Amino acid sequence: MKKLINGAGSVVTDALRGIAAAHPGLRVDPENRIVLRASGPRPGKVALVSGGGSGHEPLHGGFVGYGMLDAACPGEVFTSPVPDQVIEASTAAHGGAGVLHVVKNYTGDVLNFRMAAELCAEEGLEVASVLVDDDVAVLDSLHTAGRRGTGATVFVEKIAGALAETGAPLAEVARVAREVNARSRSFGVALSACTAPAAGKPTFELSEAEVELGIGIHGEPGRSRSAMRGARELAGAAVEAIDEDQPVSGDVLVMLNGMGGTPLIELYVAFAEVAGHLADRGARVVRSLVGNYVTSLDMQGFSVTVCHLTDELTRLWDAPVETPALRWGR
Amino acid sequence: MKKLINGAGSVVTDALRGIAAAHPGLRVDPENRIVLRASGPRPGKVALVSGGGSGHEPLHGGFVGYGMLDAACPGEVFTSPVPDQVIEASTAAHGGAGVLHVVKNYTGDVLNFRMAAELCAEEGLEVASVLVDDDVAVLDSLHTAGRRGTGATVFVEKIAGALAETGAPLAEVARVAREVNARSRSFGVALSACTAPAAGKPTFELSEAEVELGIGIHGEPGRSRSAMRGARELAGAAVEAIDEDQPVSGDVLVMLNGMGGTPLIELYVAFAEVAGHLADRGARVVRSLVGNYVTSLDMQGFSVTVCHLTDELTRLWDAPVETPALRWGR
Amino acid sequence: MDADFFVAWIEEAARSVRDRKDELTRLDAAIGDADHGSNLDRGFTEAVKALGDRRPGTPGAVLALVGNTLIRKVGGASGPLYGTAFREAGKALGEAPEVSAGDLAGALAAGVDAVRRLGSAAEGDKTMVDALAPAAEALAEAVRAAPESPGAAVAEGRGPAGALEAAAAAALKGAQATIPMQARKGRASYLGPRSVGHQDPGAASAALIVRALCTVAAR
Amino acid sequence: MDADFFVAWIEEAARSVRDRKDELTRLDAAIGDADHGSNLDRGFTEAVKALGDRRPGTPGAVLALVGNTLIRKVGGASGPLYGTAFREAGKALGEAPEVSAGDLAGALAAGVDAVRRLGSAAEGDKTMVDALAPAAEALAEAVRAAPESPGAAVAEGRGPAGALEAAAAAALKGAQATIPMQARKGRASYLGPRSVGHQDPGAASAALIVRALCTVAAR
Ligand SMILES: Nc1ncnc2c1ncn2[C@@H]1O[C@H](COP(=O)(O)OP(=O)(O)O)[C@@H](O)[C@H]1O
Ligand SMILES: Nc1ncnc2c1ncn2[C@@H]1O[C@H](COP(=O)(O)OP(=O)(O)O)[C@@H](O)[C@H]1O
Ligand SMILES: [Mg+2]
Ligand SMILES: [Mg+2]
Ligand SMILES: [Mg+2]
Ligand SMILES: [Mg+2]
Repeated sequence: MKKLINGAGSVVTDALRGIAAAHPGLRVDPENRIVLRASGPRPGKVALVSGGGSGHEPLHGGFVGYGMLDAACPGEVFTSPVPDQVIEASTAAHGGAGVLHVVKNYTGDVLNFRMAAELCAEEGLEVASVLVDDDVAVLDSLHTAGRRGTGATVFVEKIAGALAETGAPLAEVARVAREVNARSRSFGVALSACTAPAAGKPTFELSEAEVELGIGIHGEPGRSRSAMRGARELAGAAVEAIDEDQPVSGDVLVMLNGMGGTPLIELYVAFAEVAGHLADRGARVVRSLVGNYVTSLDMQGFSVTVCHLTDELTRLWDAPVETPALRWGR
Repeated sequence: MKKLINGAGSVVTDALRGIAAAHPGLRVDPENRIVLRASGPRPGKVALVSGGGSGHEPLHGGFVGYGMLDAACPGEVFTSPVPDQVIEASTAAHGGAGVLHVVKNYTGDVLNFRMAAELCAEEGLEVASVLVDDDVAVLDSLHTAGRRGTGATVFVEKIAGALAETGAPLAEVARVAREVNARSRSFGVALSACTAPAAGKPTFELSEAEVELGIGIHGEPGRSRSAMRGARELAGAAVEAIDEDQPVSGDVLVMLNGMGGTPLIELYVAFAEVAGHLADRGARVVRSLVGNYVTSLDMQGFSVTVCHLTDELTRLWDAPVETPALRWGR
Repeated sequence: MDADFFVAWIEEAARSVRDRKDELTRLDAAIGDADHGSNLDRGFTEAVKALGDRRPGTPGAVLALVGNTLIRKVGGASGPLYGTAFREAGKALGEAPEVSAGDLAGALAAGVDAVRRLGSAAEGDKTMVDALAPAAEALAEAVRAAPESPGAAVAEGRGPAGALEAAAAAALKGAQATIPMQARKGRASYLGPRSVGHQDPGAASAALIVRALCTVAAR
Repeated sequence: MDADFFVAWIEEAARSVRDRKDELTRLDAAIGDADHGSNLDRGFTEAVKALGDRRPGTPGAVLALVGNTLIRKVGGASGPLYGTAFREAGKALGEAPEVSAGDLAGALAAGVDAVRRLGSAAEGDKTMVDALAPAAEALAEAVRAAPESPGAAVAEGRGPAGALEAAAAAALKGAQATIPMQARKGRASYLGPRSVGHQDPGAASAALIVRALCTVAAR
């Protein structure tokens, strides 16, 4: 697997230089590995800070900007950031109204953000955390680390970001973030594994006749392997898994997310099928995203995230946003 | 190579259903295979119509909307649309002020659009055409079909679309479209070939140690094969080829385009290098796009497009646009 | 040769293109974009359908319908080129209900000329012209050598079937002669010297189509 | 054992992790995300550098610096877990310039407890705890069996080096015992039953780190 990089060791820093060069609306600190709004913190506004391993671009740096995140801290590829980054980002983004950490539920992210939050608190910074854990492929039981956070992260960051922009207090922003997470479910399917630059070869092997169902976003194998099928059947498997966990109904926001190596034409094919399966179950797709939003390096495949909307959530979803990866209304 | 499709025969129609489901701002006619603005033609506005083979998504359907195209007609995968589609699209998009066909310079596109234009003219529709031919990998001589149209198509459609939105007459819109093309140059590099659904296997074979330099967007091999190198060197090869053809200088708009199978983190790495090479040559990147805009199915690789800006072009680039793939200012 | 003969030709061409679809696509993958087989298969399938639906009554009308269908259904470079060739060939046949080998030779020449004009391609450019032009010449030559006397000529192998055999052989030879050429037209021209060593897919399909004519005449 | 001994331990651990980096990554690729080797290599390399720069004077200060460095440089799950383990172990050693095998046993136990608390992991969950806990117990046991009389104990193979050998063996056994387990913590837990049949990468690295302690003591 060839990679368009200068070397496995510098990929995160090199990409940060590219992000800095491409987006004048961002202030990138490659040294400390944080991405901030160029406009600086807005006094009185709750600051949203997120982060996680790299390799999921545009998550999270691509969601920094008006109406969404105030700062992102990218770790090494697939490795959660260290507490220093989170503290640095929180301090730099803080506008005097507290900081919301949006944390995807992985042991590493949880521990590093927790440590950072404790140290922030010691410094007198008010921090709340919301845990994103939307992946129905993982059984949510005492026998696991709990569900993974995947696609719903985009919804949480967008919707909570919109509320923060209105000047809402930290508790309110955290409340809506948790509500989005509670109303969202995801499921992913891989047609091929991804290759981490440092590993140099795919994390698992899949034949031409197989797919992995219930994959995460770190190249880990899924819950089960199954025969390769058409887009309609694979989309059906994803919708069914989501529906079994949280029956789909009413107005929904849907993301058909590419894992990084699947071309847009195929994502549209899959989205048509997802929309069809949802309609069959009586849900109405009223808002949607189709594209690469929470990727897993060069993995081929897709994930589906369904969020059950309320009037408030729809309104906040529609509010203006201006980030590299999501932009409307300004 | 697995594909997330229902079958090679239905991929274009299936994708069009997905586009229709995802974008309420578009009106998709899957029967006639045309994509229009849902708002309908605007009286007195020049209509921009483009099209070409499918497999390059978001090109062209993803660029239909306010400030850019009025209609797109996608052909089969890598196959130019038929004249009927172009006529249908032109007629439906026509707002009484004439139609501009934006045509990428490929024999098939040229012939089919020409036939359509002739038939439109017979029906009394005023049509002008602009040919996009920005790819410096192809020698522009009598011994070729001329240069291919690639990345500059996005710039032409955006900038001419912005001018059309102001109510400018057809001749003016065509003039600025030709100017953008004349000021733009592209060069592409493939790390892997793509696989057309109907062909079922890659159009060429590349070992882990090789890259193709000067590739087009249809899976055709490039001008030459060379040893795999780092992002810095590959970006350097692209910038050098462009610079040799049209020396880079002044304020430039740059697109670092992914070919469909390369993850965003790598595109940012490459963009940092392109920006560096351009700076070394005294050019200043004042506007940019990094992402998948003119793809070649699942090909891994990138292309660089450089446009030498004028004040007028910068102003038109910055003007509001609201399409699935490009959106700002509204 | 009447309308039925021409319908039979197109049906045979469609069969042959379908049989060789993957090979045509493979040739196109090497120096183009891997769609020539599906393009022509789609086009000829639609043409056969259109002929079945509309059953035109003259050779000229058959070819006109085929040409229009190819233009309306194929796309790419080959759609307009083949489509125009059939349309112009049909025009050359006028409205006669029966045509001679000489008429056919004239029609083929008209078709080739149309491709040359539309594609600005000359022989040696590594395109379908390299198969079509020699086929048209061979046919004209054979017809000149054995003027219309069906019985005798056919017996000597120089009637329509014999003449068409010569045309088919010339087309095949022309198609194979594209292998060492460097392309100057179409997508393959982007490859420059790297286009050398591969047969042009359009020339290969042209040879199939001319061969189909001969197969039907020999029945 | 003084500060130099502990610095030597970390240097040896860093060497060992670097040597086995690819293997650790391979284990993590099977049931995780293929970064454990690079994570620990980065962390221990930085720890060695920090020790070289700051040269802390007591065993406790050495371990505290190592722990802080791991937390500041590794990320992922293993950064905070190993980092906290070293910090807590360092705290347990206090400010003494020299520590006994008994002190070390207490420190290791404190480190393991910290991992258990932070990760809410118990033995059998298929984590580093499955290597660390038996190592801590074996060390405590060996120290209890041969109370502090350096000369004699070392001769019998039950002094620091002997006790540490027992700990290293227990860690390795514990790591290997994770193979048949189904993971209940960390990334591997997402795989459910599919996590069975693979060694936990964190348990494997824990065994390396304990082994390094023994290697240095045996010098
Ligand atoms: N300018 C031209 N003149 C004549 N024939 C051409 C020309 N350009 C292309 N062709 C023919 O068309 C063939 C390719 O057809 P096809 O693959 O269906 O279209 P496309 O190149 O658009 O994918 C070529 O092999 C060649 O024979
Ligand atoms: N909750 C936990 N308690 C104890 N150890 C854990 C826990 N979660 C993970 N680990 C350990 O961490 C190791 C993985 O470390 P590493 O790969 O560096 O981090 P990540 O899983 O974030 O990629 C696992 O093999 C396991 O031993
Ligand atoms: Mg990790
Ligand atoms: Mg084509
Ligand atoms: Mg072709
Ligand atoms: Mg890991």
